[in-house]
This record gives sequence, structure tokens and C-alpha cells, in this order.
Amino acid sequence: MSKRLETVFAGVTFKNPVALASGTCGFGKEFNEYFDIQRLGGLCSKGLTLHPCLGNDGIRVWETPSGVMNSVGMENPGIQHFIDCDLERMNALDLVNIVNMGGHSEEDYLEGVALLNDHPLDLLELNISCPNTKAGCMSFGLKAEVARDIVRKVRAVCRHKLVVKLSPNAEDVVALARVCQEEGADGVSLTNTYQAMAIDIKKRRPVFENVYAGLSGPAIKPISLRMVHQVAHGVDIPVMGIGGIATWQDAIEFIMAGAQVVQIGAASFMDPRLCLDVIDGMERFLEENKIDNISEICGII
Amino acid sequence: MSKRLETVFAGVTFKNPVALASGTCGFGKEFNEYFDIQRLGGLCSKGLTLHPCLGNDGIRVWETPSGVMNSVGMENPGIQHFIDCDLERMNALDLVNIVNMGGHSEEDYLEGVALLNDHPLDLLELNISCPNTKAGCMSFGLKAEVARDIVRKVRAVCRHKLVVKLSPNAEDVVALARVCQEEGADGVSLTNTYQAMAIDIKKRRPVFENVYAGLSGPAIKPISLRMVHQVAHGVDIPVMGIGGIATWQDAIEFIMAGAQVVQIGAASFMDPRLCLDVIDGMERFLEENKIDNISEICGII
Amino acid sequence: MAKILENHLVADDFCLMKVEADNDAKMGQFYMLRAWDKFPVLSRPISVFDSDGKTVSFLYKVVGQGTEIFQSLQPGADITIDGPHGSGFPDAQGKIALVGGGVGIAPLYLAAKRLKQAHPDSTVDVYLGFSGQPMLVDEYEQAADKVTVNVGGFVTDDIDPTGYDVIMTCGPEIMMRVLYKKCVDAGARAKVYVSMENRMACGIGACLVCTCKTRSGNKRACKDGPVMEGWEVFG
Amino acid sequence: MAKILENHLVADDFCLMKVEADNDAKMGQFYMLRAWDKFPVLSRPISVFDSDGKTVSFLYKVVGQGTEIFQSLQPGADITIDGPHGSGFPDAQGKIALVGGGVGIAPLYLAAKRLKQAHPDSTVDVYLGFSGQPMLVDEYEQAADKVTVNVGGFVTDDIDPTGYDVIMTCGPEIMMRVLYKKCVDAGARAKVYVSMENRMACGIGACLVCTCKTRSGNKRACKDGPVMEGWEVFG
Ligand SMILES: Cc1cc2nc3c(=O)[nH]c(=O)nc-3n(C[C@H](O)[C@H](O)[C@H](O)COP(=O)(O)OP(=O)(O)OC[C@H]3O[C@@H](n4cnc5c(N)ncnc54)[C@H](O)[C@@H]3O)c2cc1C
Ligand SMILES: Cc1cc2nc3c(=O)[nH]c(=O)nc-3n(C[C@H](O)[C@H](O)[C@H](O)COP(=O)(O)OP(=O)(O)OC[C@H]3O[C@@H](n4cnc5c(N)ncnc54)[C@H](O)[C@@H]3O)c2cc1C
Ligand SMILES: Cc1cc2nc3c(=O)[nH]c(=O)nc-3n(C[C@H](O)[C@H](O)[C@H](O)COP(=O)(O)O)c2cc1C
Ligand SMILES: Cc1cc2nc3c(=O)[nH]c(=O)nc-3n(C[C@H](O)[C@H](O)[C@H](O)COP(=O)(O)O)c2cc1C
Ligand code: FES
Ligand code: FES
Repeated sequence: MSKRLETVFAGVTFKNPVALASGTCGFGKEFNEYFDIQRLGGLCSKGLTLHPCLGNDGIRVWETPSGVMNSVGMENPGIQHFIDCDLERMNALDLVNIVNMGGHSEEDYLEGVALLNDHPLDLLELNISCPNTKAGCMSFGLKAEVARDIVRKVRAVCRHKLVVKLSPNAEDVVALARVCQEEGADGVSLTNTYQAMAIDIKKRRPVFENVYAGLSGPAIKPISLRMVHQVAHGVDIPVMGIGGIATWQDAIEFIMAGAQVVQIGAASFMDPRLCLDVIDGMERFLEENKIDNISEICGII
Repeated sequence: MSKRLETVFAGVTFKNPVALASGTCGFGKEFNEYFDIQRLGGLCSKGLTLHPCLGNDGIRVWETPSGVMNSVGMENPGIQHFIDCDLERMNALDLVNIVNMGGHSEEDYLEGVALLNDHPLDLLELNISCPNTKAGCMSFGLKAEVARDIVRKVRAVCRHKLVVKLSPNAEDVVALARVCQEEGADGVSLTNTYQAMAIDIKKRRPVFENVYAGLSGPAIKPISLRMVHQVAHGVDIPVMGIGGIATWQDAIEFIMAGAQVVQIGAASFMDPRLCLDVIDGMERFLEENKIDNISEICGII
Repeated sequence: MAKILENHLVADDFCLMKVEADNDAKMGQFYMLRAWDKFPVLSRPISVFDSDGKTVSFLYKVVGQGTEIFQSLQPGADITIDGPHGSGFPDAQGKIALVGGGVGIAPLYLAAKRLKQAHPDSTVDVYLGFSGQPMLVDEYEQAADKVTVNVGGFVTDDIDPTGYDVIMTCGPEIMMRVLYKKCVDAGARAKVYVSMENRMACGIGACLVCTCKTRSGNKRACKDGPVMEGWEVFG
Repeated sequence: MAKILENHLVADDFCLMKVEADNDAKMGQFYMLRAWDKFPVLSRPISVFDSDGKTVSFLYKVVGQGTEIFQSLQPGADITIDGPHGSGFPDAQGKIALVGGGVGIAPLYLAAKRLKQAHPDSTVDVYLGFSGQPMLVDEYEQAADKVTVNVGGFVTDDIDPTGYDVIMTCGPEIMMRVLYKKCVDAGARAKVYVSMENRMACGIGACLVCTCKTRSGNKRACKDGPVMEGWEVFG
């Protein structure tokens, strides 16, 4: 591979701008049985919380036209368990190790950050956008001033590079991104899933125990692309583009819209190796168009 | 047909709760060549503006996974032309005649309403949610207090029953609906299209001249359903559910979520007669489940 | 639902599909084709290549997901063909040129046949421009008086517009624009008709996504067109 | 991509598909099947009905868009089968009962075959519950010592759990729950294994949408299961 795809995001070098999105790839172990995950630019861990979390009851996944709804509800073994069992392996990999962290309360976030402070990792992705927990998480990411408060407090204690993951359900996603920039975030990533609903008309009740769940996948790509474009033009910190990316063309669209890095989520469910096709396709596109480095087309639209 | 599907919306009786959505069925003429459009419960006119409007330049439609983006930009012959050429025919039909009206400025809205005041129609659908015009329209429908102002002024002059059509891009769609209720709207309809983007990576420019365009179709159904559910639980005025409805099951979901009436937009592009399958399927569902009237399942979730 | 009778490659990426149909189409009209349930959302507009009241044929280029599905269909399979739609080419006589580029040649076959049929004394010359492998040239030669084939160049270079009463064209917009301009520049008397293949959604005139802004106002390519007068569009 | 060798109805709405495969599967494992590009998004988990190292067979019920596409496939066509995944049924011996309801009978055929093969002295009794037309009873009879068929009732009524060392079951959750309870209530010594067919996305243990909350903690049906011990799930 040439260096065509090499990208620098907030001072961190990605050998290519493709990462797997949080919650869709565990901690990388299972994907590594399919291919050498070091072919990826980055890997986002499953969303971690201070305490282990069993996640939601009931149906957790539902298919929609070109989309997938999920209601995992932040099931994870807790930050300490992650530090003990996964972090070292992830750090040893030749890719950017992005640790995704959520929380049910301010204390959760701050203690979680403190725990992670003592351990190396490349980027901390602060999830204030998960729509699947009863308390917390997304509620921090809807209103700009609420987000300001939590980002400020996290920033004050966090010694890692900090990327804030934004919700498409935010009242004003650009304002939110600006707040993150103002409060010292090193970057933002967007979008998380869209709050959505499905009803089981036979049973006459919502499919999900939480009533609502998070929609992602190709269905929502055009909306996420718009938001990434708006945010990339509204802030100076770098942006990771997420939402429905399923082809290399999709990824190039996000890059042209202003994302330095892209993340692939639900599309991996089509085929765990799909991310490799995205990387190869991007490389080919650059080559055919005689573009020496992807940064040349980043944000050109 | 039995009276199982008969619904009353803001005092107006629909023989069935299925209408065609504004902008996807013209003024009903073309569909009437396919089937007797009087089989429908209602018909929403193409969005009208005070002055004739040529609409946007460039590509106006783009397909996305399970969705359609459009950038028609309110092309229409103007309200007076509509009154002269279409209104009488639409009123003569045995269905609920819903006249959709947009505007580029406050004056446009108020003069348009005044013009329509002198002519009979069943429901006036006030479009403050079209994302496809450079000035106006959706900008009235993003923030609750901006919407309050226009709805109040329109209400003050409007002698027709008034349904406000809401944007999924609104900062807080429930707050917006409440504002409509407070200002005397007889109902709300939602959602209009989602602001979205597509990029032509070969040409390295946005597909649409306006950069952004409106996404609709099955892709966005789960999000619109969630918003309809939230709004129906947040206001007392009746709700029309719109967004990606393509099957009778979808329609029943919207009814259970709290919509009294549903509108079908992009799905008609799959087959102009699709709305008839929806009506027949709903009727069958009620019959099989021994539901005497659709109101029995309206809002049960 | 209509039954597919034939469906085969006639050149790289170009297929000819023959389908049972119970209605006749006019030259220049199109059908909305669909061979899937709900994905992709939109049906595909395809011009009538040939039509005899019992069958209708389509010449299509495989460019994306819809046409790939069309290509995969076997004879005997069903396809929904909704139409015919649109105005089609007007009747015409005298010295007629039909100028097509790429898959834009599709509607010209029936046009040539019908025009010769209706006016055996008229002459119908066909100009076909291909970027790759030429195709169906024999068929066009049977239907028309003269066929000129251009491969890899500009088919508009091959035509002297001054010799014609009527010119009908279908192809890339740039080609039609150049042709129209050539006619104007040459002071040709020929009336020029262009077929505007704008992207479509409903295909029946209800959604206004296919609008052409013309000198005689907005026109729906699907209902008022696809055939329009050259001066309206390019004048 | 694997080539389809056979694919035909074996009862109303039930199809048996035989596919070329280069790997062998264990009883109770499943594959993720996909015969389309990007729509629908998710692949479909289907249990292994039979496997011999060169071919693998699936018994599936046509219930929705994915299985409808499977049904439409002709021998010779390609399908992606990713797997085998999951733990599968454990080896066992003695008096064994395999209890299936509906399409849940699918994994029990290979289970019966493999258990008899490994332990010819063991007895394997199969209980098959159908709501409609029974199917493949001959096949199960060849593989097992005894087959009991229940049509339209509760297959769990037919079994006396006290006679068995091991019971393996697959079917609707309610059926498996009733069976487990019956074992407990009867004070049966039998170890019960249940196959949990939760909805799946990745199928490989990475996304946590298929989690079963069990008495021994959260388990991923796709990776830690689908087979789990009865007491963990229903105890
Ligand atoms: C009135 C009319 C008549 C037509 N007649 C023919 C015909 O006889 N034979 C034929 O092969 N094609 C014809 N076309 C074009 C044809 O409709 C498109 O090529 C087809 O819809 C592409 O579908 P797809 O799913 O394969 O490609 P998509 O996956 O939708 O798109 C693939 C590529 O096709 C291009 N494309 C898509 N739609 C159009 C369009 N409407 N016009 C131009 N480019 C498009 C896109 O730019 C893209 O690069 C006609 C179009 C119209 C409007
Ligand atoms: C480990 C495992 C093994 C399975 N083995 C088999 C098998 O051998 N044979 C077989 O026919 N089916 C099996 N299933 C179920 C099978 O995966 C679903 O029936 C199939 O995915 C439905 O796809 P569809 O597109 O046809 O239906 P959809 O259109 O997706 O849904 C149609 C209906 O199927 C139901 N459904 C969808 N997914 C599931 C699921 N995972 N479990 C239960 N119901 C579901 C829905 O409630 C809905 O009513 C298995 C499932 C799992 C998790
Ligand atoms: C099953 C599933 C689990 C997810 N879990 C998390 C999570 O733990 N933390 C997080 O920030 N995002 C989570 N997400 C959101 C994704 O990381 C991503 O932002 C979203 O799915 C949009 O991308 P996509 O359309 O490519 O899937 C999850 C998504 C899915 C589908
Ligand atoms: C081509 C097109 C044109 C539209 N024009 C209008 C319009 O003029 N006024 C309006 O209020 N909504 C308009 N809409 C929005 C629809 O009425 C509807 O709210 C939206 O498409 C969501 O429904 P759907 O997913 O069923 O299409 C238009 C939609 C489409 C696809
Ligand atoms: S495609 Fe809808 S009006 Fe032409
Ligand atoms: S389906 Fe993803 S973990 Fe089981």
C-alpha cells in the first residue's frame, strides 16, 4: 500500500482513514479471525462505561429498509475489565486505538476518564449520543449548553486526545460541534444512531422494550453526510464521518464533505470484510485520479 | 367498503385515513388516469405559493438506499392559477381536499392564506418545512418561537381549518407541535423530508445545485414514526403521520403510534396504485382483528 | 406484469429485451420498468425501441443497479412495464434525419420504421454515434434509407443539417445541444426535436422532478416530453 | 460464494437447500446466509441441517423477504454461506432425546446422525412437533432410534423426560421453556440443552444484539451459543 491514504487526525496518524465504528466490532477480536484487522486505519472499542453493564432486555435488533435498528443499551464489561483484558492487545495493534466511552451520569464519565488516564490509548471517543439507555448518554448530547458542561468537565480531567461523538438527534449539531471545539475537544465524530421506532402491529406494542432504538445503516447516509458537511464547515477541529457508509464511494463522499476519517458500522453486518473493499476502493480511486494523498480531496465540497 | 376505516380529523370526515402527500401527486389528475382517486381518503395538493414558482435548477431527484432525495423547490403555478384551474375539480371529488401552501416570506404566507380564504377547501396544510427553497419555508419550521410567530399570524387571518406540516429537521419537533396547538392549529402533519446531501464524486461537487435536498421514502420511516409517536403523545390536536409509508403495515404502525390519518409520498413512485394496496390491507387487518373502527387502535401505543 | 420473451446482449453492456405487451406505443415514448419489489425505490424509464401492439422491445445500457437486474432476467420471467408514457416524436415527412448518440439511438429505430411506413416517399437518414462497439446497424439499415455510423468521434460532425426538413435527436444533452447549435449556425430550415431524458420519479407528470425549464415555460419531460422542440430547450 | 446443488419445497413453506461447502460443521451450528448485495442489510442465520464436509444442507421456513429470496434460487446459483458459527450441541451419550418444534427441528437431524455415529450404543429419540404438514419424518427415522411426531398439539406433551440422560431442544422459546419446566417438575436427571435463536446482526460475536441474559451472565447466542444449558436460560 502506498501512503496515499495516510491521514493525520488531531495529531494521530492513521495509515488509512477507515475505522470500524463503536459497538459493531467488539474489541476487534472476532474480526481478526476474518482478516488481519491491522489493515484498518483504526478501531473503536465497544462503548465502555465505568461499571459493567448488562444492556437492554428484549429484542435488540430490527431490520428496516436499508437500515438496522439496535437497542443494545451499552452492554459492556466495564472500563476496568477492558483495561485488564483488552487494552494492551488493542494498543499492540498497528492501527489507531480509539476507546469509546459512555456514561449514565456525570460522575460515570469523570471517573471513567480518570481510570483511562493512567493507560495509553490513541483517542478517547466520548459518546454523548447513545439513544439506547434510559438515563444519561444521549441526554448529554441534545442541547449545546448541556453538552458544554459535560465536555468542559471531561476535558478538565482527560489527559488523552478527546473526540466527542455527536448525536444526529441533537437540536443543532453544528452548535454542538462548536461547543466541543470551544471546550477543547481535539475532534468530533458523527453521527451516532438516529432515534427511531418500530411497532409490532400483531402484538400491539413497540418492538423494543425501550420503545425507541437507534437507526443506522445505508438508509441514513444522506442525512449523516449532510451533517458532516455542515459540521466540517462549522468547526476547525477535525471530523470523523459516520453513518451508513457501505461502499468506497460513500467513504469518498464523506471525505469530500470534510471528514478526515470515516467509520463503518452497520455495513460490517453485510460482510465483516466490507471495510477492506472500502479501503481498496479508496486507494484505487486516488490512484486513478492521480491524487497523491487523500487530504487533497478532504473538504473540497 | 365498510365504515371501518372512517376517521374524523379535526372535524373533517375521511372515508379512510389514507391521503397522498403533497408534491408527489400533483393535483390528482395524473393519478386519476390510473384509478379512481376517490378511493382515497384525502389528497394533498402540490405545495402552492402566492406567486408562480419555477422551482430549482439542476438535478431534482436522486435515489438513495430505500430513499429518494428531491429538490423540486416548490415549483407550482401559484395560488391564483390553482384556484382558477384545479380547486373546483378537487372540491368536487369525494375525498378530503387538502391544500398545501408554502411561502418564501411572511407576506407570502399571509397573502396566500387571504386568497384561499374566499374559496372552499377542506383543510389547509401549512408547509413550514420544505428544505428545498433558498429563502423561507423550512427556516420557519426549525425553531419553536419562529414557528409560533408565523402560525399565530396565519391563524389570525385563516378561515380554513389549519394543519401545520412539521419538519423532521426541527430542533424539537414536540415543542414545535405544542406551539402549533397553542396558536390554534387544528392539527399537525409530519414529517416533511429530511435535509440530506449527495455528492457526485466524479464531478467533485454536490449532486444538487442547492447542495442539500430532502430525503424521504422507506429509509426514513423508523425516524418519522418515532416523531409521530412523540408528537401524538405531546399534543391534543390530531396528527397526520407521514414518512416512508409503503405498506399497509407501515400505515397501521403510524395509526397505532397516534396518527389519525396517514399520507403516502415517495412510495407512490414504486407504483401509483400502491395507496390502494395500503387501504385494502388496512381494511383487511381491521376485519381479521375484529376491529370495528380504526379509531380503536389509534394511539394505543 | 409482462412476460419477457427475449433478453440478450447486443454489444458490450447493451441489452435488447423483448416483452409481451397488450398496448402499442408511439415512437419516442417510454415505459417505466421494474423487476423488483421495493428496492430500489424508483422504476427505470426506458424508451421504446420497437413496438408492434403485441410486444415491445427495449434497448438498454447496463449502468447501475436497476439495469443490472434487468440484465439478469431470463426469458419467461416477469417484469412490470408501466406505460407507454410521454408525447413521443411527432409525425413528420420530407427529408428526415434521426441522430442518436450512445443508448440515445434506442428510440430512433421505431421512429425510422414508423416514419417510413407512414410516408414511404420521405427519406429517413439515421446517424448513429458510438463510443465503443457499434450495434444493431443492420436493423437500422433495414428501417432507414441511409445509416451513417460514427465510432469514437462526434456523430454531429457527420451530418449536414441544411439538407433536412426535420431532425430528431436523442442522446447526451451536450450532443443534442451541439447539433441544435450546428443547425442554427448553418441557418438550416430543419425543425429540430430533442428527447430529454431527465431523471424521473413518478414518470406520469405528478411529481415535477423531471422538469425542463424551456423557453415556453416549465415542461415535464415525462408527460409534456420527453420530446421537445430544440429551440425551446436550447434556443 | 457457494454453489447451490438443490433447493426445493419439502412441505408448505419449508425448503431444503443443499450447497457446496469446503468445511464441515458441527451439529447445532449455523451459517449466515446471503444471496443479495446490500438489501436487506442483514444476512440470515440458518442452522445446519446436514453436513458432510463437501456439502451442507439447510432446512428453512419461508417467512419473509430473506427466505423468500432463498426460495427463489435455482440449483447452480450462488449463495454466500459464512460459517459455520457458534458452539453447537455438545457430545453426549446414553439415552438422548432431541425435541424440535416447527423449523426448530432443523438442527436435530445432524445431531441425531452424529450422536448415533459417535455412540452407536446410545439411543437417540427424536420428537418432532408440527403445526401443519409434517415433513422429513423418514429422514429422521433413518437417523434416530425412534421418532415421535406431533401435529397440531404440544410436542412437549409426548415426552417423558425422566427416561433420558440428555435432552436437546430447539424451537419456539415457549416450547423450550415448557420442556425445561417439565424436566424440573418431574425431577428428571436429564441435562437439558436449548438452542437460542435470537435475532442476529454480525453473527460472529462482535455486536451484542443477540445477547441472552443467563444465570451465568450475558451470553452471545451467536458465539457462546446458540446452544446453552437449560438451567442457565430458564432456571
Ligand atoms: C425518458 C427516458 C428514456 C430513457 N431511455 C433509455 C433507453 O432506451 N435505454 C437506456 O439504456 N437508458 C434509457 N434511459 C436512461 C435510463 O433510465 C437510466 O440509464 C437508468 O435509469 C439507470 O438505472 P440504473 O439503476 O441501472 O442506474 P443507477 O444505479 O440509477 O445509476 C447509474 C448511473 O446511471 C446514470 N443515470 C441514472 N438515471 C439516469 C437518467 N434518467 N438519465 C441519465 N443517466 C441516468 C447515473 O448518472 C449513474 O451514473 C432513459 C431515461 C429517460 C428519462
Ligand atoms: C442461530 C439461528 C438459527 C436459525 N436456524 C434456522 C433454520 O434452520 N431454519 C429456519 O427456517 N430459520 C432459522 N432461524 C430463523 C431465521 O434466521 C429467520 O427465520 C430468518 O432470518 C427470517 O428471515 P426473513 O428475511 O425471511 O424474514 P424477515 O422478513 O426478516 O422476518 C419475517 C418474520 O420472521 C421472524 N424472524 C426474523 N428473524 C428471526 C429470528 N432470528 N428468529 C425468529 N424469528 C425471526 C420475524 O418475527 C418475522 O415475523 C434461525 C435463527 C437463528 C438465530
Ligand atoms: C449494534 C450497534 C451497537 C452500537 N454501539 C455503540 C456504542 O457502544 N457506542 C457508540 O458510540 N456507538 C455505538 N453504535 C453506533 C455506531 O458506532 C455508529 O455511530 C452508527 O451505527 C452509525 O454508523 P453506521 O450507519 O455505519 O452503522 C452502535 C451501532 C450499532 C449498530
Ligand atoms: C418529489 C417530492 C415533492 C414534494 N413536494 C412537497 C411540497 O410541495 N410540499 C410539501 O409540504 N411536501 C412536499 N414533499 C414532501 C412529502 O409531502 C412528504 O412529506 C415526504 O416526502 C415524506 O413522505 P414519504 O417518505 O412518504 O415521501 C415532497 C416530496 C417529494 C418526494
Ligand atoms: S417524473 Fe414525475 S413529473 Fe416527471
Ligand atoms: S449477532 Fe452480533 S454478537 Fe451475536
